Amino acid sequence: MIHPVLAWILLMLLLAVEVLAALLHVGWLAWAAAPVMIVVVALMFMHVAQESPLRRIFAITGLVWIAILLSLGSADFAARHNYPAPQQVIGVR
Amino acid sequence: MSRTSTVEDLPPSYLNKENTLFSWLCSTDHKRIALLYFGSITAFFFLGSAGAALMRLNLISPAGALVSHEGYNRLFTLHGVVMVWFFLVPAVPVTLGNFILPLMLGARDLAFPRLNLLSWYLFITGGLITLWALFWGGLNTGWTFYTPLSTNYTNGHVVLAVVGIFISGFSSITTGVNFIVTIHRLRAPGLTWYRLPVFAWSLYATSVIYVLGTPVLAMTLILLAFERIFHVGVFDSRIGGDPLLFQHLFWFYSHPAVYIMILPGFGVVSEVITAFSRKALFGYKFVVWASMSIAVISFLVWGHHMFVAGQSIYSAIVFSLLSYLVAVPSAIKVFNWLGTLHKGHIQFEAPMLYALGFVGLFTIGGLTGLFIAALGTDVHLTQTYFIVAHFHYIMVGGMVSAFFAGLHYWWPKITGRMYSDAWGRVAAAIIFFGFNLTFFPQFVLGYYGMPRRYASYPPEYQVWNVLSSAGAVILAIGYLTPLFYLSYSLLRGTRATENPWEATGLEWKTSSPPQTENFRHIPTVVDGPYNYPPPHSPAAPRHG
Amino acid sequence: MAEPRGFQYASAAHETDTARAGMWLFLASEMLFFGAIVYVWMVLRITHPQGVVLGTSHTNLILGSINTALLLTSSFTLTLGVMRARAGQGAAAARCCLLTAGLGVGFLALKGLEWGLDLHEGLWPGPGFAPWGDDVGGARLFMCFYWVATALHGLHMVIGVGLLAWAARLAWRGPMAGRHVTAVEVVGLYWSFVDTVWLVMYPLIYLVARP
Amino acid sequence: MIQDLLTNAISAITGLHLRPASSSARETDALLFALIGGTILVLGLVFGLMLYYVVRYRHGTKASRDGSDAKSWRFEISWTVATLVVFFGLFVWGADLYVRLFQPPANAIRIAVTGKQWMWKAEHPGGQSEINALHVPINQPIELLMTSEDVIHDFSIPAFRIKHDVLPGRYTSLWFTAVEPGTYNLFCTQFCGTDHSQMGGKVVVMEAPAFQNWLETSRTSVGLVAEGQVLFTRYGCSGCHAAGQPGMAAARGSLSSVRAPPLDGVYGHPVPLNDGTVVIADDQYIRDSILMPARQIVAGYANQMPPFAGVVSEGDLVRLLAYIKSLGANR
Repeated sequence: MIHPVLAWILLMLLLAVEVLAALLHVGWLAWAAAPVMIVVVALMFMHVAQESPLRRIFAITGLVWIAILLSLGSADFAARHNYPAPQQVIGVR
Repeated sequence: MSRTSTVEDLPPSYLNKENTLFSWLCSTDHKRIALLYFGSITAFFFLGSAGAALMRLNLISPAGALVSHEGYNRLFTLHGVVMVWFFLVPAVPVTLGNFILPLMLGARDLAFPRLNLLSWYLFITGGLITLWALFWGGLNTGWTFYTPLSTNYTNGHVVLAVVGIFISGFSSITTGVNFIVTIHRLRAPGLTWYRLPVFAWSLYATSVIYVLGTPVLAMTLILLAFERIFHVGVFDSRIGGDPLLFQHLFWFYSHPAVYIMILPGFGVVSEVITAFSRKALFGYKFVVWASMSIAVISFLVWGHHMFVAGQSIYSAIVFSLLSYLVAVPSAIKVFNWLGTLHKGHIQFEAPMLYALGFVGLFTIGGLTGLFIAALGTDVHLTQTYFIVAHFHYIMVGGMVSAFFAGLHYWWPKITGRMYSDAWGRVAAAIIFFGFNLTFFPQFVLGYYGMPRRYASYPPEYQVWNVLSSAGAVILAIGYLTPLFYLSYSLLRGTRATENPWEATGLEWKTSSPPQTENFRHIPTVVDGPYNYPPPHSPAAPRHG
Repeated sequence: MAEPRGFQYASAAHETDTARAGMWLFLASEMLFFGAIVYVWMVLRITHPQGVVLGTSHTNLILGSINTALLLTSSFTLTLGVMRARAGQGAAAARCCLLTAGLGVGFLALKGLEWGLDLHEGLWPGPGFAPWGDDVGGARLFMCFYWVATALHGLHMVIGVGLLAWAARLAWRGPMAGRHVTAVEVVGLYWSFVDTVWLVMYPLIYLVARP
Repeated sequence: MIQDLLTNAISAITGLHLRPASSSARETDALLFALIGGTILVLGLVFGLMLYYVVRYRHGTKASRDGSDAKSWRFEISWTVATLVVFFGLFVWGADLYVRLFQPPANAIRIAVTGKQWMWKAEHPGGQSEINALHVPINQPIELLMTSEDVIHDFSIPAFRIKHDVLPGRYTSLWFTAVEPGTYNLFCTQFCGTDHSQMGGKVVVMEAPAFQNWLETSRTSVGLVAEGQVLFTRYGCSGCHAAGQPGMAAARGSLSSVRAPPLDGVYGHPVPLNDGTVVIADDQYIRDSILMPARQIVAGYANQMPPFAGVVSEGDLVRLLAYIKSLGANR
């Protein structure tokens, strides 16, 4: 097991990468760094690798269900075109 | 054994261990918590039924015989909110499940007994808050809370009701976590997965939906309350938000919630049919995996509530296809129950009659589901009484029948007393008849286009409405009957033996009612469920 | 072997294991809770791409990034606490818990400051909304998302700080056997989870759509 | 009353009021009847087997139970596959219909429909507008472009077997070709608040010449009446006074729950007052009743209506009068 200090240093580096990516408009890098950070936290701080299979299944199930929600749920909005109708607009200058 | 013996004469059990109010309200014993739940959901059931009765009374006349439009809107909102969130969703798991599951597993309690007690307090707190909102000022949004009606155009206490539902949602989550962990961690020695009774499997499947669906509802309700309080939010079409987003989020929970309501029913009926056919469940593994696949696929079909709501037609097509997929496991179950009856030794005690009624009514409910899963016909039938009839066949004809089947089946175990089987059979028959008379006409009304949630209607719909209302009277009598003979049984019923039905399952291997620790010694399981031996001699009565 | 507290368990190890399993399952539930708000963001990104860009451009990247660093550090200190607890060093574990809680309070304080600046800048989506550009409506929707997401994450942090205080008290007082370790471990799981939630929110709020 | 009930019964049981009246309705019905047929078959099978088994294998009968624990997976696979195949067929059939319901033909006439609590407004391409009614020619594709001014509504015509939600902030559409002349119910089928069940009207399908005639005649006077009806809802009159639905008003009139006199067929007719006199409901009477309702109370009602003097402008009063006048023919 890697010492948590190394994990912390790695996370700080990744955070720097993320911020730089956003400032330099490298969108995909900001996208890519976040999952890596989450994996690092999960492995190093939450000890997912050492957990019993049961608890890993619980965690993975949560992710799978989020995938269902995001994919099936956003498919509608991606595949639909709304024809906006005029209506009263509130509070905009 | 005398019929008039009092609690003090009984052998020690969870019922007579300590009998102060405090000892009940602070008990972490799953059996006592189950009884707390029994009391609360019975109250909610009769409250919701009273709302339904008033609605049916109002609809006798086309102009509305009883209440104003606003009054009617409040009635059906009350009926829907109370029945869905405070009766159907918790009903079987928190009562029968809470009581029976640890017994079935050969466990002394659930994994987290204090969490279990907390879940009851959350439930009852949420319930009371919502009731307050429903009665104090009233609520007229329907149980679905569609935006923007609920956020900007109603003057009911939406936020308060939402808070109540949110809190009781926590109760669902904690119950689900408790059940799943218990089934994983607290099975008796030798009780492998494929030796688990189907009821335990179905509670597992239900809990999956509790745990993974309810949080999405919670977030949806928060977003709804935000928009209602601050008059701006993500569903607000005036700034480009989309009311359909609310519907997506809402049905992501609320469609699987339908399976929360029916899955435990599948489990109960599998237990009862095997016990009274004296035969192993036909296709046990198929029934088990049908339950589990329903738990998963039920999360993939929510869009079928929105076929005419303005979602993309591509999504609608995908959701229609997936909806047909979820119907397959349900069909498998019906066939397997029939297979179980085949070459059994069938007896007709009250639980069996309720279970057979369940199979019939659920089949009708399921088949009419095909009408509205088909896109072309859904366009005509959705939002009409056809929908109302369809889901009542599943929820009331199916689920409530299953609840009664389980209640009668495990009543001797829970209370230690027998009830009048003859009265049980009479009530089952009345309920079956009354139910069909109430809801079958609504299929016809739906086909003729009568919209749901109408306080008044064109006169050509009157005949079928009157028929339906007449059925409701019979149904009400059917539901009140058990209240009487079961109460009588509580006070004066004959003592139940350890296993009055000679059924398999660990819950029958301890005293009736069980002691606080459930078992004197944790049993070891050596064979699969429903291992019924051939009856001793063809005509011998099994008990009495 | 230590006796379990609940009579339904065979051993203390059985009980600890079960508690961890329960926490993981609860976290799966929490994932879906925050998954729903991520879904809202995704829909806004699809339906109002310019509005989301406009909204993101007004968020406070500096404070957000400092907060992310604070939170990552707090997860790290709590991991040290769990190691101490497992090694039987109750007082050290309690100190780690308190340090973590302190970092959490720091996060919340900065978040409060950020909210104050946001309000001052007119980022509340109601009347008086300040940002101006393409698709102001979309920017207001994004800000609805922003306030709900950060408030709910903040609420989880507040609960987490409370749990840390509880775990620290147990660790401080008790002989480090049985449930005290469990408490620190289970709270540690929760805290790191809230941390990962922020790791999702942070890019969604501050980075991905930054012009 | 009894006679009414009987007439209604015959109509209700036979479903005469709901013969398919559009081109797509017949297709929808075909699928529906196929589904009903299949349902009856399966129900017959399930109930039949259940009854047969419980009788034949009831406890104590001598029927053979040999081989009851035979392998089951063959059965399982075969009925799973069979249901899958049938379901897939139904899906394709239903989806085909649905997709065509979303593709209006190019020559469709476009009518704009606006829903608001609790009324429908339709505007024809020639500028004719109507409230809670929709006149359309026969055998001509019609496309409705619909939007809502407040909450979600749903425009539903059961005789055409179609409906679609009407949303605020965007347009949705619905199309049909009516094939049977007649008058059909129009409903709002998405719950929209207090008077949801009153938010309906009639769809009138006319032969082409009659429709042309209707277009000509309704170009003029409809404006004031339509605006009056909007005001009738906006000022809250519709909350208590039934209007515009003669059947409903008649049904309401016989009941004690009515809070205010219905206004259908009032204009130009005698009105009994609770002081025993009878007046003719002319312009002056209607005007006075709006501005100072307490002065003349209709027999059998208590005065609960607030005075509208100073609330309703003169221009609005003219429009309200025009609308109430138009109801005079509804007796």
